[in-house]
Amino acid sequence: LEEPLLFELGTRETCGVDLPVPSGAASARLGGLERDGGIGLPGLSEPETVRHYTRLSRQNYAIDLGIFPLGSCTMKHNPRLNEKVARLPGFADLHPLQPEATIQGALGVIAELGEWLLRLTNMAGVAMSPKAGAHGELCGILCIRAALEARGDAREVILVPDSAHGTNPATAAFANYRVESIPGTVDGRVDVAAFKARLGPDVAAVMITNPNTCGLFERDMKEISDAVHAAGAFVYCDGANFNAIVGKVRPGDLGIDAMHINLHKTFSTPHGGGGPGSGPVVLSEALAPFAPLPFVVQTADGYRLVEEEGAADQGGAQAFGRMSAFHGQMGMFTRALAYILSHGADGLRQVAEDAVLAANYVLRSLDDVLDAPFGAYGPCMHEALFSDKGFGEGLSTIDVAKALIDEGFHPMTMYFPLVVHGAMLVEPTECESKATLDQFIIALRGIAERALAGDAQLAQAPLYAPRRRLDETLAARKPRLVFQD
Amino acid sequence: LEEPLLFELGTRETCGVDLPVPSGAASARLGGLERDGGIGLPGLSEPETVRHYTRLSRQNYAIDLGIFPLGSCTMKHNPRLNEKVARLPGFADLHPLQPEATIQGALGVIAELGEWLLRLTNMAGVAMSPKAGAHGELCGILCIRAALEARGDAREVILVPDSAHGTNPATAAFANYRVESIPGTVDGRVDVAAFKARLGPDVAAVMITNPNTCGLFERDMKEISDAVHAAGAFVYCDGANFNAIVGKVRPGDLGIDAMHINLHKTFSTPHGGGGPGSGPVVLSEALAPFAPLPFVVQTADGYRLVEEEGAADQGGAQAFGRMSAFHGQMGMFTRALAYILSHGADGLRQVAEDAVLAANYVLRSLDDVLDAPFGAYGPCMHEALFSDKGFGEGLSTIDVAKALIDEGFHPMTMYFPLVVHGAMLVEPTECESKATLDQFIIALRGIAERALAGDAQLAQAPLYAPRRRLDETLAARKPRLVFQD
Amino acid sequence: MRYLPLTEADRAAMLARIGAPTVDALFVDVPESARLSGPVEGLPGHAGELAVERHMTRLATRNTSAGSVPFFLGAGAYRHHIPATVDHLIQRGEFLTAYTPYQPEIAQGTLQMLFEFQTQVARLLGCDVANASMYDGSTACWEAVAMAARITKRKKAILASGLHPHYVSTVQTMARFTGDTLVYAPPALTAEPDSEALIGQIDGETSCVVVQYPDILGRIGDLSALADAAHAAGALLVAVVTEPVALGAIRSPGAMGADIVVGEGQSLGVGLQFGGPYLGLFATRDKYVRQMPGRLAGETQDAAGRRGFVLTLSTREQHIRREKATSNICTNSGLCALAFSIHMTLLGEKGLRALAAENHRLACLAADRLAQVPGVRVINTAFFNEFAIAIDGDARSVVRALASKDVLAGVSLGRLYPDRPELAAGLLVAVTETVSEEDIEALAKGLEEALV
Amino acid sequence: MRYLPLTEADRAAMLARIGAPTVDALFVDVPESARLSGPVEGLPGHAGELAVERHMTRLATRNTSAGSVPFFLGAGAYRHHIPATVDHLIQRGEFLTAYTPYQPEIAQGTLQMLFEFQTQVARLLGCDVANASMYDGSTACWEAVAMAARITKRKKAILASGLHPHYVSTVQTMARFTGDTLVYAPPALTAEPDSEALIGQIDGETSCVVVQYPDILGRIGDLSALADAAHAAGALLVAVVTEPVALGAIRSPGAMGADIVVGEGQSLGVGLQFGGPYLGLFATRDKYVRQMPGRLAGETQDAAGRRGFVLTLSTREQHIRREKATSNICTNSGLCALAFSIHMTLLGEKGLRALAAENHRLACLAADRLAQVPGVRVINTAFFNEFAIAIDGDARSVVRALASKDVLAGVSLGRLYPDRPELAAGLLVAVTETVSEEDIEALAKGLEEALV
Repeated sequence: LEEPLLFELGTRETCGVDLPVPSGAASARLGGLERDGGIGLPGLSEPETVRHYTRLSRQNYAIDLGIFPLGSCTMKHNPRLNEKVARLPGFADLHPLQPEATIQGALGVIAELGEWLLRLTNMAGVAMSPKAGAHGELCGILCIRAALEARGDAREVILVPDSAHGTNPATAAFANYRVESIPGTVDGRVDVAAFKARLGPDVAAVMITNPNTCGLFERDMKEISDAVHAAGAFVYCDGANFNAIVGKVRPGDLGIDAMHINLHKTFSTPHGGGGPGSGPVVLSEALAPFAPLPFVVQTADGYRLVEEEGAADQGGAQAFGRMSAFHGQMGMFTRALAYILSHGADGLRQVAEDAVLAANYVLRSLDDVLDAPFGAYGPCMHEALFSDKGFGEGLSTIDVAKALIDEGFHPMTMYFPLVVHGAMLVEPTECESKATLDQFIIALRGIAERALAGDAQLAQAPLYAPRRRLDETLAARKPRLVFQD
Repeated sequence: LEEPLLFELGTRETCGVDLPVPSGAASARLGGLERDGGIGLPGLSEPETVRHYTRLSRQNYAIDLGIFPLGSCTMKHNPRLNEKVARLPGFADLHPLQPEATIQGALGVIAELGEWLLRLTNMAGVAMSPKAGAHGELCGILCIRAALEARGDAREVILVPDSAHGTNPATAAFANYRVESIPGTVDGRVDVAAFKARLGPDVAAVMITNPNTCGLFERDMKEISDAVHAAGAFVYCDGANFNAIVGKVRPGDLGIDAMHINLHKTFSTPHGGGGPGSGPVVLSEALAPFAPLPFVVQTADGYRLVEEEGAADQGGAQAFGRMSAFHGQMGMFTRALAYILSHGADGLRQVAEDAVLAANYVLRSLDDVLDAPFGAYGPCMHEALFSDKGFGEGLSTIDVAKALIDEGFHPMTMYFPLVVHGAMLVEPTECESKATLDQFIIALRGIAERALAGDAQLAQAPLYAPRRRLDETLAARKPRLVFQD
Repeated sequence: MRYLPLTEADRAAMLARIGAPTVDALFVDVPESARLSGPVEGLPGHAGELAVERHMTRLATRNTSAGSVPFFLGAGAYRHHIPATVDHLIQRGEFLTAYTPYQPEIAQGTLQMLFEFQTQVARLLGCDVANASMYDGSTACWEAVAMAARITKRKKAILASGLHPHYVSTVQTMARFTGDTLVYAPPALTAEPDSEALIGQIDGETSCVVVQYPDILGRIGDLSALADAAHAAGALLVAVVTEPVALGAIRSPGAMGADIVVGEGQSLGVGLQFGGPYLGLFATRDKYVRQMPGRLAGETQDAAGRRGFVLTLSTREQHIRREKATSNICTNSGLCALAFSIHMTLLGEKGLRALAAENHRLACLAADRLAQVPGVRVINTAFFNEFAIAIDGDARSVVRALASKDVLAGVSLGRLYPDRPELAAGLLVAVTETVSEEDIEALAKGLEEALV
Repeated sequence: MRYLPLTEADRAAMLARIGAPTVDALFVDVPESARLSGPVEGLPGHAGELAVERHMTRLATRNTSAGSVPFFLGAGAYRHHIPATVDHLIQRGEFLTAYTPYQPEIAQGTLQMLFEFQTQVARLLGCDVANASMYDGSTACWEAVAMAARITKRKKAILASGLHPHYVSTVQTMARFTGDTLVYAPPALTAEPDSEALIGQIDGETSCVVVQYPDILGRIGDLSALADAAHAAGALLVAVVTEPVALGAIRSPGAMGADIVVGEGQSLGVGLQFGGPYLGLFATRDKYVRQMPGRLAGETQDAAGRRGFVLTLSTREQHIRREKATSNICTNSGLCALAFSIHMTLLGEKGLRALAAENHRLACLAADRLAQVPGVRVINTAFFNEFAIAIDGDARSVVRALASKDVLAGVSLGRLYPDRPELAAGLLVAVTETVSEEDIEALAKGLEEALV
């Protein structure tokens, strides 16, 4: 059954809540700005509401239904324990501006999670307030800018490898830096020589993703870091792929100055159809003093929340300002902390090992039928990269992806990283059983063989999904972004 | 995707919980009965468990997905507020044998719900402990037996109309009564004359469902009750259909002596795929003293739970015993009370009115294409009864039912009541919007027309469900009730 | 009214189609005198969520929840940690708001789950088959006695003294009306169950012997001799398990020869719930399956040859057999069965064994600690996670005194056997994995103070 | 490790297929010196659910939850009653555990919901279009200023004194690095907003005027004149709504001429959450849609001609445009948007208006009651559900004093403007439908005692 739009179902007279009927006689003090006319917001009774959204939900694929092997997105199991603790009234029903004496446990969560992030990364400071990965990137870059300004050093350029996430250059540009792209090497890594050659007094930072977006560990990270530091610049690491190394490698040991951590990737907070995320940033000694407001400090009297700029006594003297109105994604902190405590140091290490094991298993189970651009250069980390090389006439990565839908699986990431033509990036994560991996491998193998054989039927996929292929061009050419009665 | 059985997925080594590893060295005090050998219980990791049951769930139809018009089952909206309050630790995490001082609120819930049931039925007493409708029937019949025994009056027969639920005669038989069936009249009611004629000193009680299983109100209820009482017997009313009259008619005003109330029907506690239910029984003055243990009384010091037989000071002197180990379905009480408080006396009355309105709307929208055996005799109550009269060769009620599945709806009740050949009993409840009713009517009308026209394709339905028709004969002939490795 | 979708305009349009002037006209069959002209008097009107939630929360806070204090109650209801996943999954609308799977084509989720549940229960209890659940352990016990009577065509049941007194009372209720004879005496405060006495009572009239394992005092005895004796006399052995977690540590009743094993499944997945809804487990031998009460899910095939599940053997049930049914039961405890099955799936054999071992470890710890309290004597030599102690004084008062100090010390035998003064010193102490060592210390200290 | 399905046997089989001797061999690209040989030291090992839940619960109980006391905090985060249905539905795995809908064929649930959300937000704010949400109100505000700069190609933004100081601070952070100039001064404790002063500041360099409605002191002013003045100078009017429930009672910013309306959507569906995750609302005119940041769901057709929804206009976004994107934003607040949309659907227009009326009624009641407290002066003549009072004394200390008596009295201006002693007497009092008349009395009494 097709589910109509809310605006086709509801009426302005229907209401799914019981509220006192407004008495028109009340002498309102609204400054004469009473709203008149209709707002155009239909209501549904409670049973209709439950049904509308339950039915809608069933048109979604989700990690609860099957493997979600989106490379670089790290779709892992979302434990319900975390949902439960996040809903404890003592966390969920707290106002961000309550007096400190009434929020000691909440500040404790922030402090405890921050401590774990520092230990796991071997860094000196952490900014907890960024609200997502890209926000964390911005936070890191702003710390770098603040640190450079503090020493009176105006630099204008940020170097980014061509395999980077789009957020990296976008962030650098938003922070008013000029972005220069550095090409990679044949084995899928950054070109150390090219980087070194470009370093100079105008370079503020380099932004590197490690493990990188080709699913490979940047072997020469330390060498690059040393060179960057020697040139007076800073190293920003995109931590999107931290899941591959958590508990195995500490970024601080590689000379990183700033790295955001997507709590919704490595630490299992749910993706929720696109957010909310959470992107705390760990910082080196050099950058830590510039971390944004607010932050939590521990004193003899308990936790304090430092909110004021220039609060020198609390270490906030050099804070570069505020990233957002309040203290960050508390709801994600409680979930991430519960996840971290559940795994412990040993379990987190096992997470990384199993994630890497699963990716290599996929890589080596399919590299005979699918081109693996960097497969010859050794193991991958948490994701296996393939390409559409050798596919029959007119077939490309998208056709494989859509055919996977018909097999009951969510497709892998398509056409990313950009450095590989027709890229297919498979990230199984540590949460899939061998049986599931084997099913997925068999399905993908079958589709790959059809693609190589030029089976034109693939271009029709998906046939068994709630929708056939959707016309994205039409959507963009004549945007219909809201419902018109 | 087909979902394998748990026993095909799991292994004995896998575990979805983290528990201390048992130290074999512990000096067990198990009386030498340590379990050895395998139990045969496979485990799944937590992500696999979530997926197994999430996928399984999606093979079910449910009230959250659409109309569930099972006549006499009263499938109504299950508010999530009720689920929330039932899970408050102050209710859900209480042991039934805690000291009274620590459970005053819980006893208060039982007392408050009981008070509502008494007021809504105008009865004198209520037994809260029965665990489902049929259990409540048994409780009522046992009260009747106890009352008769108390006056030294051994009677052996219970009269039951032929349209009754199977639980009625089964209950009477379980309580060691002889069951005599009384045929109905042409307009779908009990035959008052036949009843009166059969009354005599051997008749302990009559069991009548009102509104009855044909969806009709027993007009002559009061007359029957008076005659039964005059003959020294009692009137048991099956309250399965109380939803049709709640807030409109009080059974106590009709001379009823005992009636169970299915909290999972009238008061919206979820059916959960077949239970748990809850079946409190309201009782007349004559039967109230015989209500089973335990029960709650209010004293100056708060609520007391009377658990002891012969506790004369607390009114338990004549209690007939215990129906089950503890105090009843507390989890259902909290839900039902939240539902009742949400509706209030005015809302409950509206419930009955809307339920009856919806059923008559269905009846009058379809009685031109479907035979309505009692349609000519006036309005129905909460459910509309049709039959398969006039269907083409080889087609019957089941084919209409299965065809509804292909239209995206749950079928109505089939072949019940038994007094109507090929019965189809549609109970829409008060929870469906007019738009949903109209969709359902259009679908059923279309199928009815095909059935009348003898469309043999109907016998193939369902085609678009998770399964085609299942072979029930095979299942019963060679029962496979557990998985064999 | 947030749960009612019809608008006034809808109602008018519907009445027009029906051809009725008012909704009240649809109630024409109700005699005028019995038709209320307005809402039932003296009752409040409808209320918003906020108000209802406040009211219910106020009532909830007047209770002492088990998790908020040191807690040692058992006696047929045990507090175990339930993984959050269980509650999440049972709340999915497709499980929660489905009905009995009468239309199997669109109820495979419930049916497959019940088939899996039946298998888990049968294996746990050591039987061939299990049903899709009963109301609770006590009513399952009642049904087992009735079933034994049907099979043996005899009317005398012997109830072991170690059977939960509320179960005894429930069976007595049934017997009072069906005419079965029950042989029963309350237990004595001894370390050993009374198997030998029971064996002596078995005769040619006996339909069954009903024995609890572990029993009400937490005692564990080998059932094999009892089973042999019963079988020799043509009677059945009915075993009752009120703590299924125990079967992760000790032998199953089925393996020791029980013919029917019933149980209370609340320990896994369901929680304390102030006594209900609970989960009746019911398992037996293959040969008795057609005498078994309750719903059954069975495997079969669909028209396309695919495996599928249906409710089966309903020829035993009331909706077909009416007064000749095996039981009047019409409801199972479906959602509780789902919770049990999910919890059991998460545990698996490995987890169940570890859970049982942890319960036993803590119970041993507690028994040893309490044995050091002056005035306390531990009765049991063998136990799983619950044992009885005898104290110098009235245990019922001591429980109340400790409750006022926020320690829920256990279940006094005075509460369970109010008319048996010789048991007044007895206290049942249950110790599960949710009990911490600090809790044990708090109980010991509390008893020390109370027994001075 | 309950979240990890691989068994040791699985791992061995997988290594064999890979042809690696050990898992560690897969980390060969990590320099030996950086590879840890075991778990990170000094950190605890894995823990069961029970232990984790106990730890988290212990932390939670060290907080005073808003619902447990009389509660009057607002200042950009409002406590409203959220129907239980909302939380149930957002926890469905299909919503909770889905990713960004990059594969629209199997993500129509999320996409249709976002399309509905966009429509609801646009209509509520009085705009043509809205996006699929931003991080929160403050970052949406930052993005609005940046967007105005892109549209007008000017670099000076005028921030009204009534803009939430944390929003100001967030915009200042952005400006510090992008080089935008900001004109801003904190508010005075007066009844009227400073629209006229703002109009005087607009010039040919001005990209936008940013005004909050209702403002930080709860004041409500007509935005029409401001819009006209901005437009006359070629500048945009950006309106900020931190309490969307207000728009059930007062006119929308869009209707008064605002070009971009941003807001904090937390009031509906999301809850207090100690400040996050929240929900940034972002709406504008059709003509600016290609300059709008953030994700957008749009209607289209599938290959079979059926209506469907996709993410669209992604040519604005970073994954296509990289350094030329309209924003670096890559995440929306999808689940919060869902919660908002469900709550709004339950309310509908009728419920939203009733909710707003109830808020205003209680706020008027509170203002009148507090006005009777000696030493209290109510600042506002017009307000919705929040108003400012000035007290004889330091409001920050009074708030702390009342908190110690379990009354959470509001947000002191001393907390929001620590370096502005002239505002130290100010206290913001928010009154929603969750406040009872007893709560208002408790606040009044508390202030009476504190101000003696």
